[in-house]
Amino acid sequence: MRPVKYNIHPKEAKLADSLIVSEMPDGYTGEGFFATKLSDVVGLARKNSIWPMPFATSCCGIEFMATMASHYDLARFGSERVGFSPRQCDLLMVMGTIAKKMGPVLRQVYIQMAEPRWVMAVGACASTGGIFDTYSVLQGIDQIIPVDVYVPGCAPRPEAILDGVMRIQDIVQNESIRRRNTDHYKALLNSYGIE
Amino acid sequence: MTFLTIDWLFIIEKLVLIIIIILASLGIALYTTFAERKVAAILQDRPGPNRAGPFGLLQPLADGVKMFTKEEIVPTHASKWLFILGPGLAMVASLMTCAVIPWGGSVELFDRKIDLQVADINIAVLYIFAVVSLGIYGIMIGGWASNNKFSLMAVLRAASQAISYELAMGLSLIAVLMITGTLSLNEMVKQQQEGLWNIVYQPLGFLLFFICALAECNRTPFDLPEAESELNFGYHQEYSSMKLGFYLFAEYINMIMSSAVMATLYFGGYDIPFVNDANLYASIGNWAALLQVTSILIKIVIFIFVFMWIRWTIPRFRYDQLMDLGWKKMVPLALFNMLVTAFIVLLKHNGWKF
Amino acid sequence: MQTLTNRSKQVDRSPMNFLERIYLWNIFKGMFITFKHMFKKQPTIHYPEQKRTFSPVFRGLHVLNRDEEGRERCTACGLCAVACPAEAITMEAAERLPEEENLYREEKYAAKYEINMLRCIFCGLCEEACPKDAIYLSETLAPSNYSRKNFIYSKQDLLIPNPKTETTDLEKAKGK
Amino acid sequence: MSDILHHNIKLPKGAIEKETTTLNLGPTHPATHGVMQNIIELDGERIVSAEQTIGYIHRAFEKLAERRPLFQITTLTDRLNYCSAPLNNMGWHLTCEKLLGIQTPKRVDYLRVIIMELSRITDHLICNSIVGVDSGAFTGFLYVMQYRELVYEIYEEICGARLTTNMGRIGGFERNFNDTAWKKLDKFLVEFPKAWKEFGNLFLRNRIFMDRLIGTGAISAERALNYGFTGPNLRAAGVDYDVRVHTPYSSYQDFNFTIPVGTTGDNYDRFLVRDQEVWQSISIIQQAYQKVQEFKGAEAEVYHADAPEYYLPEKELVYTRMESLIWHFKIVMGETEIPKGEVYNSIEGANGELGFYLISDGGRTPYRLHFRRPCFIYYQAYSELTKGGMLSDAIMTMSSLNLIAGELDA
Amino acid sequence: MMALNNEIVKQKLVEKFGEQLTNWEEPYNFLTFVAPKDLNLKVLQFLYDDETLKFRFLTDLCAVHYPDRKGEEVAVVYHLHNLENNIRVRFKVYTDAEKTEVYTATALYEAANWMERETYDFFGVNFIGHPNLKRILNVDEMDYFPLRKQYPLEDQTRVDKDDEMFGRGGSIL
Repeated sequence: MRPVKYNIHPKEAKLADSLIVSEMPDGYTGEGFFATKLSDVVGLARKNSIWPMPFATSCCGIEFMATMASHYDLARFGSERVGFSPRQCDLLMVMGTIAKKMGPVLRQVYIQMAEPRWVMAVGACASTGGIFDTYSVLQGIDQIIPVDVYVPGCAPRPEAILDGVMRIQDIVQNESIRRRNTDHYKALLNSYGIE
Repeated sequence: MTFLTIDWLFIIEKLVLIIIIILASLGIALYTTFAERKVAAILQDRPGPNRAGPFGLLQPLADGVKMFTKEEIVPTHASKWLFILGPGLAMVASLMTCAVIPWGGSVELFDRKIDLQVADINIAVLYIFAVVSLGIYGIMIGGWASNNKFSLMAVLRAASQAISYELAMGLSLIAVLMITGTLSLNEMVKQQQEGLWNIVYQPLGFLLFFICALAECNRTPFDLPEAESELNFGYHQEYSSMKLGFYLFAEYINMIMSSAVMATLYFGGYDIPFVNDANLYASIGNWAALLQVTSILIKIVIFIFVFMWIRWTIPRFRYDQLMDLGWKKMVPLALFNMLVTAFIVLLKHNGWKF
Repeated sequence: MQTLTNRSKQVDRSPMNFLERIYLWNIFKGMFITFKHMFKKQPTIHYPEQKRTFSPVFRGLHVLNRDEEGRERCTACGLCAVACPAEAITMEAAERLPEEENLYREEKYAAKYEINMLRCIFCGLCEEACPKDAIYLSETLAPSNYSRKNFIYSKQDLLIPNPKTETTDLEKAKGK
Repeated sequence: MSDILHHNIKLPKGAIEKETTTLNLGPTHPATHGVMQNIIELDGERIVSAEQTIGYIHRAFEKLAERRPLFQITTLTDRLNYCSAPLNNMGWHLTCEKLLGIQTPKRVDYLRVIIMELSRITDHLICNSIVGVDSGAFTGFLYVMQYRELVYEIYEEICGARLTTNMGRIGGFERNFNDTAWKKLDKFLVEFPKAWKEFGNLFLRNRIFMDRLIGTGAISAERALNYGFTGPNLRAAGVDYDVRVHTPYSSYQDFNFTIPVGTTGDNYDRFLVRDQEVWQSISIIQQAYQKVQEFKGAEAEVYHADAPEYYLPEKELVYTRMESLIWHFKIVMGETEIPKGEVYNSIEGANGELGFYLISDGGRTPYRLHFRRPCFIYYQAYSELTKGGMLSDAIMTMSSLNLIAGELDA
Repeated sequence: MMALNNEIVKQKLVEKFGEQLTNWEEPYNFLTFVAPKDLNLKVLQFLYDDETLKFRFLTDLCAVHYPDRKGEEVAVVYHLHNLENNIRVRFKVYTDAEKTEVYTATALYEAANWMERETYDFFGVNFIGHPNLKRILNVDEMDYFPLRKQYPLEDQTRVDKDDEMFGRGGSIL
């Protein structure tokens, strides 16, 4: 018998840790009142219209199907228009093991996406390699592309994937519309060798 | 020509009408996208978008704003101007259709009798056919300019599909034209207001027309140009941002317009069923026009629902089967329908009673 | 090809009859089915407002157990780390000092106990391997996070509330 | 004509003479659900030739298995064919039991049969509904997915996870099925047949769907055997080879079921065979359920074999008794006696004969473990299956073969 | 028709090949033997063609690396199946790790194509006559054969694991 039912110290995600929000310098005051308001409205709109591009390679892709299906229904978040064309999507959901052979493909897909774009690493394999600590598996996709949200689990339950989507929504909502033009963002991409 | 001969009020009136109709079409198209998602969801036992605003009603606005603020990508090897022209053409062509559709009778404002139709031209049906064919150019140009093999294949499919099904569509329509004896949509509606709806005379013709309309709008089971499991969104695969939005919009406006055309041709247009419209005008005046507009809108909504219902139920054809159906089944059936109708019309002209 | 067993049964591949050949009949049938579903009850779970109750053996976030007196049960034997297929558990053992008897149950204890939740595959083998009633999985879902470093759960994040001093928290953890 | 073009326009060399288009399907193409690349030569819409590249999620299972003790390999098998993870788990356990010489009690066998058939259902259900999705009808997929969710809830009651279950242990199950699990199974057995019938109504006799599948991707029985087809794909070609009948394991001989076979081996046959196999599985589950309920008294509580060297002792005993504690340590550390030898064991996986070739040198881990992965073997036939067909047929063939990337790439 | 069993299969094979086939075993009732590597195709052909044996289904083909057996480090293992009589046979050929040359079975079994490519990919077994012998699962640039025992399993780039803990230079194990 288990002593307790819940772990009451799950680590809450703090926006300050995110790649997108964290390297914004303090006192970035270039935006006036109007721009801030616009930013808010755009953020709100984007938040509710995140079209995912499922880069589903293995097990987690099956759980993504479950997330899409009637029981959990990703559509509630406005995200059911799944696209397989990187141009049209906002969120790259990397689900499943990314082997070293697949790495360049994934990178290419990321580069082809239109800004603003976000990346979610779903599951242990995509995030760190999981149990596949082997010669052929990439130990985390953050080695080749910047990742915004990591979802633990192998495979994560649909609830966990939805949780990840909501974390993405948090980022999207709080991101300034000008951010993608800043030097900080360019520096971030450059650190991954992406122009 | 002097300025004095121009009826300025007429121009203002038409401009206002055009703006209203275009805005309304856009608005309806916006919410058709939402309706599609909701209908799909409800048919599939799930709630659908419900977190953006009350019941998710702000969902299309969110999509719109997002698309406007997304990066515009023109692929490196694409033909730049054609790439931009494609979605624009598709959008314009689909909006042009609404010029000839009679949305209602007429209203009397400021002592003027204003027809709720932008242009009551006497070749409205031909005009629609011409404009619809133009819409295909939007798809073709866009897909070709993308310099992507999937897009190219999609475009080839779209073009051949449009040609084959337009033929059957035209043939099935000729039967209606023979009955009504006019090419003006307004005139057709008037005839249907007085007599029975054309669907009663032309059930087979309507079925053929409906199937062709599905094909013209690239809706399942004829959505080969954008079959996502084969061609991965097909012709608009390389498009991002609002150019993509234009394509998606054009598709939904096409749907609305073909529903409106179907309603006008076969279901009495703005005719309110079981009510004598002339009497209605006499009793409540301008409000009757409003009721008529509501009537055609309801018909459109029903058609759109059926479009969606079909889309989320049945699988799509294969390319050769699609052609097979078009040329070997639809065209002969339409011809048959035309001949039978012609025969009956001929007999009627010669004094036979039915 | 001769049949290998006597249990084979041909599948029904009868040719289409007339109604099936003209497309419409089965399309209407299909449309009727989908139409019926419009009035069916939706099985959707509106996460996050609504949550499913998990089974009592659900494999979520780990917890480290304490005994009735609030002492940590883990003795840093390392069996969980050995059993872990993902090699996500790291620990450092230390000898218990005499004055720490109220903190640790055994003479040896885990000075450092970390689980990398991003490596972890929630297979439950650590729970099974523990001979000291010390590590369990719980029904809490591992939450997602923005940064990889936030997935290292240290001992403090894993330990259950002390039944002596943190009784309210313990009740909460027990789900009452 | 080509000469004129050559003078004016710069085209890649040989582009005109070739007269075919090279189309690159994958690795991220939606129809490859998972990851493989098909380089297809198209003449118009007809496929002239196809070549495949795989290995995009090669994860080195076999190397990994050489470093993991037997019980940890269960977690690897989960990720082989993730649509039917418990089936793989049990296949692995049966292999280990064969090596270690463990006899499982009847009740364990029947419980295993229930779980294995449930996972066969989930696999066939996904495959068939994905055929529907790829043909453009998305809705049927969502209807049956609701019932997969019910199966997952049953798994969750038994092992605590949904997809990658790590269910069962060498010698049996980690715990007995609880009442909730049985209740959920009852519910599933009542509701699922209706839904599956409805799914059949939606697709089976729909002419558009039939036209898409009939005659496409066909393979003869001889070719299928030569290509090493097994499972539903082989049976669709007309060969009634089923490991459950040929080499019964886990007491499959006690059950009464038929083997659905097709005639032409085309996509429609594959679809029908899977459809019928689901009905057979339902019947097997019902029989097994009945048999499980016939156990009375102490027998009704049995959920693992009596093999103290390999099956972990009760937790209570570990805390209190020294002997159990020692066994516990030995098993977890992998220091129990594992016989030397080599064993090949196969089960009827959802996609065909799933074989485990295990060579043990008596050490803690297998010396070599090779998985016979049905997907990997039959996917080679893909170019032959698609040649001469249309692009859309190739998509349907791909999904009706049921390609599971995890199994394909190991 | 007489039921086929391991005895008959063995007898037939011995009749045909005599002393060349060695190490007859039956672990878990699975007939196993070793053939010289030059003979593998002949044995396969015989098993395939013989009217009573009819082993026409190639269940599996893989390799095993035994670094300790000098001169015959890599064993290629064939699993064959006679579906009609439901009997299986396994045979191995041993080859040198430096000069791994084994005849391909692709002419007999289409199924062998990818299995041999996989074996080549993992163990570097050079199948003579194979139509398309190149790496299948790993990247083409890979310059070693990863499943040979001397190569490490782990990816060396990961940073989130403490090697000390998991038997890689540490104290446990």
